[in-house]
Amino acid sequence: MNQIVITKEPICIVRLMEELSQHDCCGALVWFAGIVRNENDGKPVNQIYYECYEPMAKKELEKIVQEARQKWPIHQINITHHVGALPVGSVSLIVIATAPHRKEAFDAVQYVVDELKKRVPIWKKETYESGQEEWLH
Amino acid sequence: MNQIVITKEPICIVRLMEELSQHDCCGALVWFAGIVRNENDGKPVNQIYYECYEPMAKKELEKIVQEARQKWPIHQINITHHVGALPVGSVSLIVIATAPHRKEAFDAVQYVVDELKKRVPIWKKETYESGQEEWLH
Amino acid sequence: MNTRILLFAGLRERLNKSEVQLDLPQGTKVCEILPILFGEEAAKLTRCTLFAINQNYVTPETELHDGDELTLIPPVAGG
Amino acid sequence: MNTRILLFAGLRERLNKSEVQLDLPQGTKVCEILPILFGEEAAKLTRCTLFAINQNYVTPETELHDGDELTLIPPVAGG
Repeated sequence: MNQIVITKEPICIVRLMEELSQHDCCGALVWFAGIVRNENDGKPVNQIYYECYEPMAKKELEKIVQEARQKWPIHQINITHHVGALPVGSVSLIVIATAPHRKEAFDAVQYVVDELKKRVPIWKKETYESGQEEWLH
Repeated sequence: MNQIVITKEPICIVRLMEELSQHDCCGALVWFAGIVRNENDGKPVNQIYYECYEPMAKKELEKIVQEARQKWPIHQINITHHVGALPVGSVSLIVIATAPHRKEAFDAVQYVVDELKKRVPIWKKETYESGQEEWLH
Repeated sequence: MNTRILLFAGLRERLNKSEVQLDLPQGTKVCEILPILFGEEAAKLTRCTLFAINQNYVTPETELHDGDELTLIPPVAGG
Repeated sequence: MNTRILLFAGLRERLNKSEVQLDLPQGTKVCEILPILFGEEAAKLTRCTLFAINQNYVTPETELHDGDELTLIPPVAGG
Protein backbone atom coordinates (compact mmCIF):
# COMPACT_ATOMS: atom_id res chain seq x y z
CA MET A 1 0.00 0.00 0.00
CA ASN A 2 1.27 3.48 -0.90
CA GLN A 3 0.27 6.72 0.71
CA ILE A 4 1.56 9.96 -0.81
CA VAL A 5 0.49 13.21 0.78
CA ILE A 6 1.52 16.80 0.13
CA THR A 7 0.01 19.07 2.72
CA LYS A 8 0.00 22.64 4.00
CA GLU A 9 -0.93 21.39 7.48
CA PRO A 10 1.85 20.62 9.97
CA ILE A 11 2.77 16.92 10.00
CA CYS A 12 1.61 15.25 13.19
CA ILE A 13 4.06 12.40 13.71
CA VAL A 14 2.01 10.88 16.48
CA ARG A 15 -1.12 10.69 14.32
CA LEU A 16 0.87 9.27 11.42
CA MET A 17 2.23 6.55 13.70
CA GLU A 18 -1.25 5.69 14.93
CA GLU A 19 -2.63 5.51 11.39
CA LEU A 20 0.11 3.20 10.20
CA SER A 21 -1.37 -0.26 10.09
CA GLN A 22 0.96 -2.94 11.37
CA HIS A 23 1.41 -6.13 9.44
CA ASP A 24 2.46 -9.38 11.02
CA CYS A 25 4.53 -10.33 8.00
CA CYS A 26 6.79 -7.28 8.42
CA GLY A 27 9.73 -7.54 10.79
CA ALA A 28 11.01 -4.03 10.12
CA LEU A 29 9.66 -0.51 10.06
CA VAL A 30 12.04 2.29 9.05
CA TRP A 31 11.10 5.89 9.37
CA PHE A 32 12.85 9.08 8.21
CA ALA A 33 11.90 12.57 9.33
CA GLY A 34 13.42 15.67 7.73
CA ILE A 35 13.51 18.61 10.12
CA VAL A 36 14.03 22.31 9.31
CA ARG A 37 17.51 23.15 10.60
CA ASN A 38 18.45 26.39 12.32
CA GLU A 39 21.45 26.97 10.08
CA ASN A 40 22.67 26.28 6.56
CA ASP A 41 26.23 26.84 5.37
CA GLY A 42 26.91 28.71 8.58
CA LYS A 43 24.01 31.15 8.11
CA PRO A 44 21.32 31.22 10.85
CA VAL A 45 17.97 30.26 9.29
CA ASN A 46 14.67 31.66 10.58
CA GLN A 47 12.19 29.96 8.27
CA ILE A 48 11.87 27.87 5.14
CA TYR A 49 9.25 28.31 2.48
CA TYR A 50 8.52 25.22 0.36
CA GLU A 51 6.88 25.71 -3.03
CA CYS A 52 5.53 22.67 -4.88
CA TYR A 53 4.12 21.81 -8.29
CA GLU A 54 1.74 19.41 -6.65
CA PRO A 55 0.26 17.26 -9.46
CA MET A 56 3.71 16.59 -10.93
CA ALA A 57 5.27 16.08 -7.50
CA LYS A 58 2.72 13.37 -6.71
CA LYS A 59 3.25 11.72 -10.10
CA GLU A 60 7.03 11.73 -9.63
CA LEU A 61 6.72 10.34 -6.09
CA GLU A 62 4.51 7.54 -7.43
CA LYS A 63 7.26 6.70 -9.96
CA ILE A 64 9.91 6.67 -7.23
CA VAL A 65 7.78 4.35 -5.10
CA GLN A 66 7.27 2.00 -8.05
CA GLU A 67 11.04 1.93 -8.64
CA ALA A 68 11.64 1.15 -4.96
CA ARG A 69 9.09 -1.66 -5.09
CA GLN A 70 10.84 -3.16 -8.08
CA LYS A 71 14.13 -3.16 -6.19
CA TRP A 72 12.98 -4.36 -2.76
CA PRO A 73 10.06 -6.39 -1.36
CA ILE A 74 8.45 -3.60 0.62
CA HIS A 75 5.04 -3.80 2.13
CA GLN A 76 3.95 -0.28 2.97
CA ILE A 77 5.34 3.08 1.89
CA ASN A 78 4.12 6.35 3.31
CA ILE A 79 5.43 9.73 2.11
CA THR A 80 4.23 13.01 3.60
CA HIS A 81 5.72 16.37 2.57
CA HIS A 82 4.80 19.57 4.31
CA VAL A 83 4.82 22.66 2.03
CA GLY A 84 4.34 26.37 2.65
CA ALA A 85 6.11 28.37 5.37
CA LEU A 86 7.81 26.11 7.95
CA PRO A 87 9.50 27.40 11.10
CA VAL A 88 12.84 26.03 12.30
CA GLY A 89 12.43 22.69 14.10
CA SER A 90 9.31 21.58 12.27
CA VAL A 91 9.05 18.35 10.28
CA SER A 92 9.17 18.94 6.51
CA LEU A 93 9.16 15.33 5.33
CA ILE A 94 8.29 11.86 6.60
CA VAL A 95 9.11 8.67 4.69
CA ILE A 96 8.13 5.32 6.19
CA ALA A 97 8.59 1.80 4.83
CA THR A 98 7.72 -1.58 6.27
CA ALA A 99 9.29 -4.80 4.98
CA PRO A 100 9.89 -8.38 6.09
CA HIS A 101 13.57 -7.62 6.78
CA ARG A 102 15.36 -4.48 7.90
CA LYS A 103 17.94 -4.12 5.13
CA GLU A 104 15.22 -3.71 2.51
CA ALA A 105 13.29 -1.19 4.59
CA PHE A 106 16.44 0.91 5.19
CA ASP A 107 17.41 0.79 1.51
CA ALA A 108 13.91 1.69 0.33
CA VAL A 109 13.56 4.69 2.65
CA GLN A 110 16.99 6.01 1.67
CA TYR A 111 16.23 5.55 -2.02
CA VAL A 112 12.94 7.44 -1.74
CA VAL A 113 14.55 10.33 0.16
CA ASP A 114 17.53 10.54 -2.23
CA GLU A 115 15.36 10.48 -5.36
CA LEU A 116 12.84 12.92 -3.88
CA LYS A 117 15.65 15.43 -3.37
CA LYS A 118 16.85 14.96 -6.96
CA ARG A 119 13.65 14.83 -8.98
CA VAL A 120 10.49 15.94 -7.22
CA PRO A 121 9.42 19.51 -8.16
CA ILE A 122 9.58 21.06 -4.70
CA TRP A 123 11.60 24.22 -4.11
CA LYS A 124 12.94 25.70 -0.93
CA LYS A 125 13.53 29.34 -0.04
CA GLU A 126 15.42 30.09 3.15
CA THR A 127 14.93 33.26 5.14
CA TYR A 128 18.00 34.11 7.20
CA GLU A 129 18.23 36.08 10.43
CA SER A 130 19.63 38.95 8.37
CA GLY A 131 16.30 39.16 6.52
CA GLN A 132 17.98 38.00 3.30
CA GLU A 133 16.16 35.28 1.30
CA GLU A 134 17.54 32.65 -1.06
CA TRP A 135 16.22 29.81 -3.26
CA LEU A 136 18.24 26.72 -2.50
CA HIS A 137 19.40 23.87 -4.68
CA MET B 1 22.08 12.33 24.82
CA ASN B 2 21.70 8.56 25.08
CA GLN B 3 18.69 6.71 26.36
CA ILE B 4 18.95 2.94 26.77
CA VAL B 5 15.93 1.11 28.12
CA ILE B 6 15.21 -2.60 28.55
CA THR B 7 11.63 -3.12 29.61
CA LYS B 8 9.00 -5.76 30.23
CA GLU B 9 6.28 -3.25 29.36
CA PRO B 10 5.03 -3.02 25.78
CA ILE B 11 6.77 -0.26 23.83
CA CYS B 12 4.42 2.62 23.15
CA ILE B 13 5.74 4.18 19.95
CA VAL B 14 3.48 7.19 20.25
CA ARG B 15 4.73 8.02 23.74
CA LEU B 16 8.35 7.52 22.65
CA MET B 17 7.81 9.96 19.79
CA GLU B 18 6.31 12.53 22.12
CA GLU B 19 9.19 12.19 24.58
CA LEU B 20 11.83 12.64 21.94
CA SER B 21 13.02 16.19 22.20
CA GLN B 22 13.55 17.86 18.86
CA HIS B 23 16.70 19.82 18.22
CA ASP B 24 16.92 22.64 15.75
CA CYS B 25 20.43 21.64 14.74
CA CYS B 26 19.29 18.21 13.53
CA GLY B 27 17.97 17.92 10.01
CA ALA B 28 17.35 14.17 10.19
CA LEU B 29 15.60 11.72 12.47
CA VAL B 30 15.85 8.01 11.60
CA TRP B 31 13.83 5.43 13.39
CA PHE B 32 13.90 1.62 13.24
CA ALA B 33 11.23 -0.62 14.73
CA GLY B 34 11.67 -4.39 14.94
CA ILE B 35 8.35 -6.21 14.88
CA VAL B 36 7.62 -9.84 15.85
CA ARG B 37 6.91 -11.63 12.56
CA ASN B 38 4.25 -14.29 12.11
CA GLU B 39 6.65 -16.74 10.49
CA ASN B 40 10.30 -17.73 10.52
CA ASP B 41 11.92 -20.07 8.01
CA GLY B 42 8.45 -20.98 6.78
CA LYS B 43 7.19 -21.98 10.25
CA PRO B 44 4.16 -20.07 11.62
CA VAL B 45 5.17 -18.30 14.83
CA ASN B 46 2.72 -17.70 17.68
CA GLN B 47 4.89 -15.92 20.20
CA ILE B 48 8.45 -14.92 21.00
CA TYR B 49 10.03 -14.98 24.42
CA TYR B 50 13.02 -12.67 24.89
CA GLU B 51 15.44 -13.42 27.74
CA CYS B 52 18.03 -10.81 28.68
CA TYR B 53 21.08 -10.50 30.92
CA GLU B 54 20.11 -6.95 31.67
CA PRO B 55 23.15 -5.33 33.33
CA MET B 56 25.50 -6.68 30.67
CA ALA B 57 23.05 -5.85 27.87
CA LYS B 58 22.94 -2.22 28.98
CA LYS B 59 26.73 -2.08 29.27
CA GLU B 60 27.17 -3.54 25.79
CA LEU B 61 24.58 -1.16 24.32
CA GLU B 62 26.44 1.76 25.90
CA LYS B 63 29.63 0.55 24.17
CA ILE B 64 27.83 0.27 20.82
CA VAL B 65 26.46 3.80 21.20
CA GLN B 66 29.93 5.12 22.02
CA GLU B 67 31.32 3.41 18.91
CA ALA B 68 28.55 4.93 16.78
CA ARG B 69 29.28 8.38 18.21
CA GLN B 70 32.94 8.00 17.32
CA LYS B 71 32.01 7.18 13.74
CA TRP B 72 29.24 9.72 13.11
CA PRO B 73 28.23 13.10 14.55
CA ILE B 74 24.95 12.02 16.07
CA HIS B 75 22.96 14.10 18.45
CA GLN B 76 20.48 11.80 20.17
CA ILE B 77 20.32 8.01 20.37
CA ASN B 78 17.41 6.17 21.90
CA ILE B 79 17.35 2.37 22.22
CA THR B 80 14.39 0.53 23.73
CA HIS B 81 14.19 -3.29 23.83
CA HIS B 82 11.10 -5.09 24.98
CA VAL B 83 11.81 -8.41 26.74
CA GLY B 84 9.59 -11.20 28.06
CA ALA B 85 6.76 -12.85 26.10
CA LEU B 86 5.84 -10.85 22.98
CA PRO B 87 2.90 -11.72 20.72
CA VAL B 88 3.18 -11.60 16.93
CA GLY B 89 2.89 -8.03 15.60
CA SER B 90 4.28 -6.32 18.68
CA VAL B 91 7.32 -4.06 18.68
CA SER B 92 10.42 -5.74 20.12
CA LEU B 93 12.99 -3.01 19.47
CA ILE B 94 13.13 0.68 18.70
CA VAL B 95 16.34 2.49 17.72
CA ILE B 96 16.22 6.22 17.00
CA ALA B 97 18.99 8.62 16.02
CA THR B 98 18.96 12.32 15.24
CA ALA B 99 21.81 13.99 13.36
CA PRO B 100 22.49 17.14 11.36
CA HIS B 101 22.38 15.13 8.10
CA ARG B 102 20.47 12.05 7.06
CA LYS B 103 23.31 9.79 5.92
CA GLU B 104 24.84 9.81 9.40
CA ALA B 105 21.52 9.11 11.09
CA PHE B 106 20.80 6.17 8.75
CA ASP B 107 24.30 4.74 9.21
CA ALA B 108 24.18 5.09 12.99
CA VAL B 109 20.80 3.38 13.36
CA GLN B 110 21.87 0.51 11.11
CA TYR B 111 25.14 0.11 13.00
CA VAL B 112 23.37 -0.02 16.35
CA VAL B 113 20.84 -2.61 15.13
CA ASP B 114 23.52 -4.77 13.46
CA GLU B 115 25.80 -4.73 16.51
CA LEU B 116 22.91 -5.30 18.92
CA LYS B 117 22.03 -8.48 17.04
CA LYS B 118 25.65 -9.68 17.16
CA ARG B 119 26.76 -8.82 20.69
CA VAL B 120 24.05 -7.89 23.15
CA PRO B 121 23.12 -10.75 25.52
CA ILE B 122 19.48 -11.11 24.56
CA TRP B 123 18.06 -14.49 23.55
CA LYS B 124 14.94 -15.37 21.64
CA LYS B 125 12.78 -18.45 21.90
CA GLU B 126 10.09 -18.92 19.31
CA THR B 127 6.87 -20.82 19.97
CA TYR B 128 5.40 -22.23 16.76
CA GLU B 129 1.79 -23.02 15.95
CA SER B 130 2.69 -26.68 16.37
CA GLY B 131 3.49 -26.02 20.06
CA GLN B 132 7.18 -26.72 19.42
CA GLU B 133 9.68 -24.24 20.91
CA GLU B 134 13.16 -23.27 19.78
CA TRP B 135 16.00 -20.97 20.90
CA LEU B 136 17.09 -18.95 17.89
CA HIS B 137 20.45 -17.67 16.80
CA MET C 1 0.61 26.76 -31.72
CA ASN C 2 -0.63 27.61 -28.27
CA THR C 3 1.58 26.65 -25.30
CA ARG C 4 1.01 27.21 -21.62
CA ILE C 5 4.19 27.63 -19.60
CA LEU C 6 4.31 27.19 -15.81
CA LEU C 7 6.95 28.96 -13.73
CA PHE C 8 8.07 28.17 -10.20
CA ALA C 9 10.40 29.42 -7.47
CA GLY C 10 13.18 31.73 -8.72
CA LEU C 11 11.92 31.68 -12.32
CA ARG C 12 8.44 32.68 -11.18
CA GLU C 13 9.89 35.55 -9.15
CA ARG C 14 12.05 36.75 -12.06
CA LEU C 15 9.01 37.28 -14.31
CA ASN C 16 6.67 37.94 -11.43
CA LYS C 17 4.25 35.51 -13.11
CA SER C 18 3.41 31.90 -12.38
CA GLU C 19 2.09 31.23 -15.86
CA VAL C 20 2.69 32.50 -19.43
CA GLN C 21 0.82 31.70 -22.67
CA LEU C 22 2.92 31.74 -25.86
CA ASP C 23 1.89 31.39 -29.49
CA LEU C 24 4.82 29.46 -30.99
CA PRO C 25 5.69 28.19 -34.49
CA GLN C 26 5.25 24.44 -35.13
CA GLY C 27 8.38 22.47 -34.24
CA THR C 28 9.57 24.80 -31.47
CA LYS C 29 11.86 22.91 -29.10
CA VAL C 30 11.69 23.04 -25.31
CA CYS C 31 15.18 24.58 -25.09
CA GLU C 32 14.10 27.57 -27.18
CA ILE C 33 11.71 28.84 -24.52
CA LEU C 34 14.26 30.15 -22.02
CA PRO C 35 15.74 32.73 -24.49
CA ILE C 36 12.22 33.87 -25.42
CA LEU C 37 11.27 34.46 -21.78
CA PHE C 38 14.56 35.48 -20.18
CA GLY C 39 16.66 37.03 -23.02
CA GLU C 40 20.34 37.32 -22.11
CA GLU C 41 19.88 35.55 -18.78
CA ALA C 42 18.83 32.36 -20.58
CA ALA C 43 22.38 31.08 -21.11
CA LYS C 44 23.02 30.99 -17.36
CA LEU C 45 19.58 29.49 -16.61
CA THR C 46 19.91 26.75 -19.25
CA ARG C 47 22.64 25.00 -17.26
CA CYS C 48 20.39 24.30 -14.30
CA THR C 49 16.82 24.27 -15.60
CA LEU C 50 14.94 21.07 -16.36
CA PHE C 51 11.76 20.73 -18.42
CA ALA C 52 8.53 18.82 -18.08
CA ILE C 53 5.69 18.49 -20.58
CA ASN C 54 2.35 17.57 -19.08
CA GLN C 55 4.07 16.69 -15.80
CA ASN C 56 6.72 14.34 -17.18
CA TYR C 57 10.39 15.25 -17.55
CA VAL C 58 11.55 15.68 -21.18
CA THR C 59 14.92 16.43 -22.80
CA PRO C 60 15.69 19.99 -23.97
CA GLU C 61 15.47 18.82 -27.60
CA THR C 62 11.84 17.69 -27.34
CA GLU C 63 9.45 19.43 -29.74
CA LEU C 64 6.37 21.12 -28.34
CA HIS C 65 2.89 20.31 -29.65
CA ASP C 66 -0.30 22.34 -29.64
CA GLY C 67 -1.93 22.33 -26.22
CA ASP C 68 1.21 21.17 -24.35
CA GLU C 69 1.74 22.42 -20.84
CA LEU C 70 5.47 23.11 -20.39
CA THR C 71 6.91 23.46 -16.90
CA LEU C 72 10.28 25.11 -16.34
CA ILE C 73 11.94 23.44 -13.37
CA PRO C 74 14.72 25.29 -11.56
CA PRO C 75 16.91 23.21 -9.21
CA VAL C 76 14.65 21.28 -6.85
CA ALA C 77 15.25 21.10 -3.11
CA GLY C 78 12.52 19.06 -1.45
CA GLY C 79 12.98 17.08 1.72
CA MET D 1 38.77 -20.18 44.26
CA ASN D 2 35.10 -19.35 44.30
CA THR D 3 33.41 -18.60 40.97
CA ARG D 4 29.80 -17.75 40.25
CA ILE D 5 28.56 -18.86 36.85
CA LEU D 6 25.46 -17.42 35.20
CA LEU D 7 23.48 -19.43 32.66
CA PHE D 8 20.96 -18.17 30.11
CA ALA D 9 18.56 -19.42 27.45
CA GLY D 10 19.30 -22.96 26.19
CA LEU D 11 22.21 -23.45 28.62
CA ARG D 12 20.00 -22.49 31.55
CA GLU D 13 17.34 -24.94 30.41
CA ARG D 14 19.86 -27.76 29.96
CA LEU D 15 20.94 -27.57 33.61
CA ASN D 16 17.60 -26.27 34.82
CA LYS D 17 19.57 -23.69 36.78
CA SER D 18 20.25 -20.02 36.15
CA GLU D 19 23.29 -19.93 38.42
CA VAL D 20 26.03 -22.31 39.60
CA GLN D 21 28.78 -21.80 42.21
CA LEU D 22 32.05 -23.67 41.58
CA ASP D 23 35.16 -24.02 43.72
CA LEU D 24 37.96 -24.07 41.11
CA PRO D 25 41.76 -24.40 41.28
CA GLN D 26 43.79 -21.20 40.75
CA GLY D 27 44.55 -20.61 37.04
CA THR D 28 41.43 -22.28 35.70
CA LYS D 29 40.64 -20.96 32.22
CA VAL D 30 37.24 -19.87 31.00
CA CYS D 31 37.17 -22.60 28.34
CA GLU D 32 37.51 -25.32 31.00
CA ILE D 33 34.10 -24.57 32.47
CA LEU D 34 31.92 -26.05 29.71
CA PRO D 35 33.33 -29.61 30.14
CA ILE D 36 32.87 -29.35 33.90
CA LEU D 37 29.21 -28.37 33.57
CA PHE D 38 28.13 -30.18 30.41
CA GLY D 39 30.40 -33.21 30.09
CA GLU D 40 30.33 -34.78 26.63
CA GLU D 41 28.05 -32.07 25.23
CA ALA D 42 30.77 -29.46 25.86
CA ALA D 43 32.54 -30.03 22.55
CA LYS D 44 29.45 -29.10 20.58
CA LEU D 45 28.64 -26.13 22.84
CA THR D 46 32.18 -24.73 22.68
CA ARG D 47 31.78 -23.80 19.02
CA CYS D 48 28.96 -21.35 19.66
CA THR D 49 29.33 -20.21 23.28
CA LEU D 50 30.91 -16.88 24.20
CA PHE D 51 32.14 -15.87 27.65
CA ALA D 52 31.92 -12.74 29.78
CA ILE D 53 33.63 -12.00 33.08
CA ASN D 54 31.95 -9.33 35.19
CA GLN D 55 29.81 -8.36 32.19
CA ASN D 56 32.62 -7.89 29.67
CA TYR D 57 33.39 -10.33 26.86
CA VAL D 58 36.65 -12.28 27.31
CA THR D 59 38.53 -14.85 25.20
CA PRO D 60 38.25 -18.58 26.06
CA GLU D 61 41.87 -18.56 27.26
CA THR D 62 41.29 -15.95 29.98
CA GLU D 63 42.14 -17.12 33.51
CA LEU D 64 39.50 -16.84 36.21
CA HIS D 65 40.19 -15.05 39.48
CA ASP D 66 38.62 -15.42 42.90
CA GLY D 67 35.22 -13.70 43.04
CA ASP D 68 34.80 -13.50 39.24
CA GLU D 69 31.30 -13.75 37.85
CA LEU D 70 31.46 -15.79 34.65
CA THR D 71 28.58 -15.67 32.18
CA LEU D 72 28.14 -18.34 29.51
CA ILE D 73 26.61 -16.74 26.44
CA PRO D 74 24.88 -18.97 23.93
CA PRO D 75 24.18 -17.42 20.48
CA VAL D 76 22.41 -14.10 20.98
CA ALA D 77 19.32 -13.08 19.01
CA GLY D 78 18.10 -9.68 20.17
CA GLY D 79 16.26 -7.22 17.99
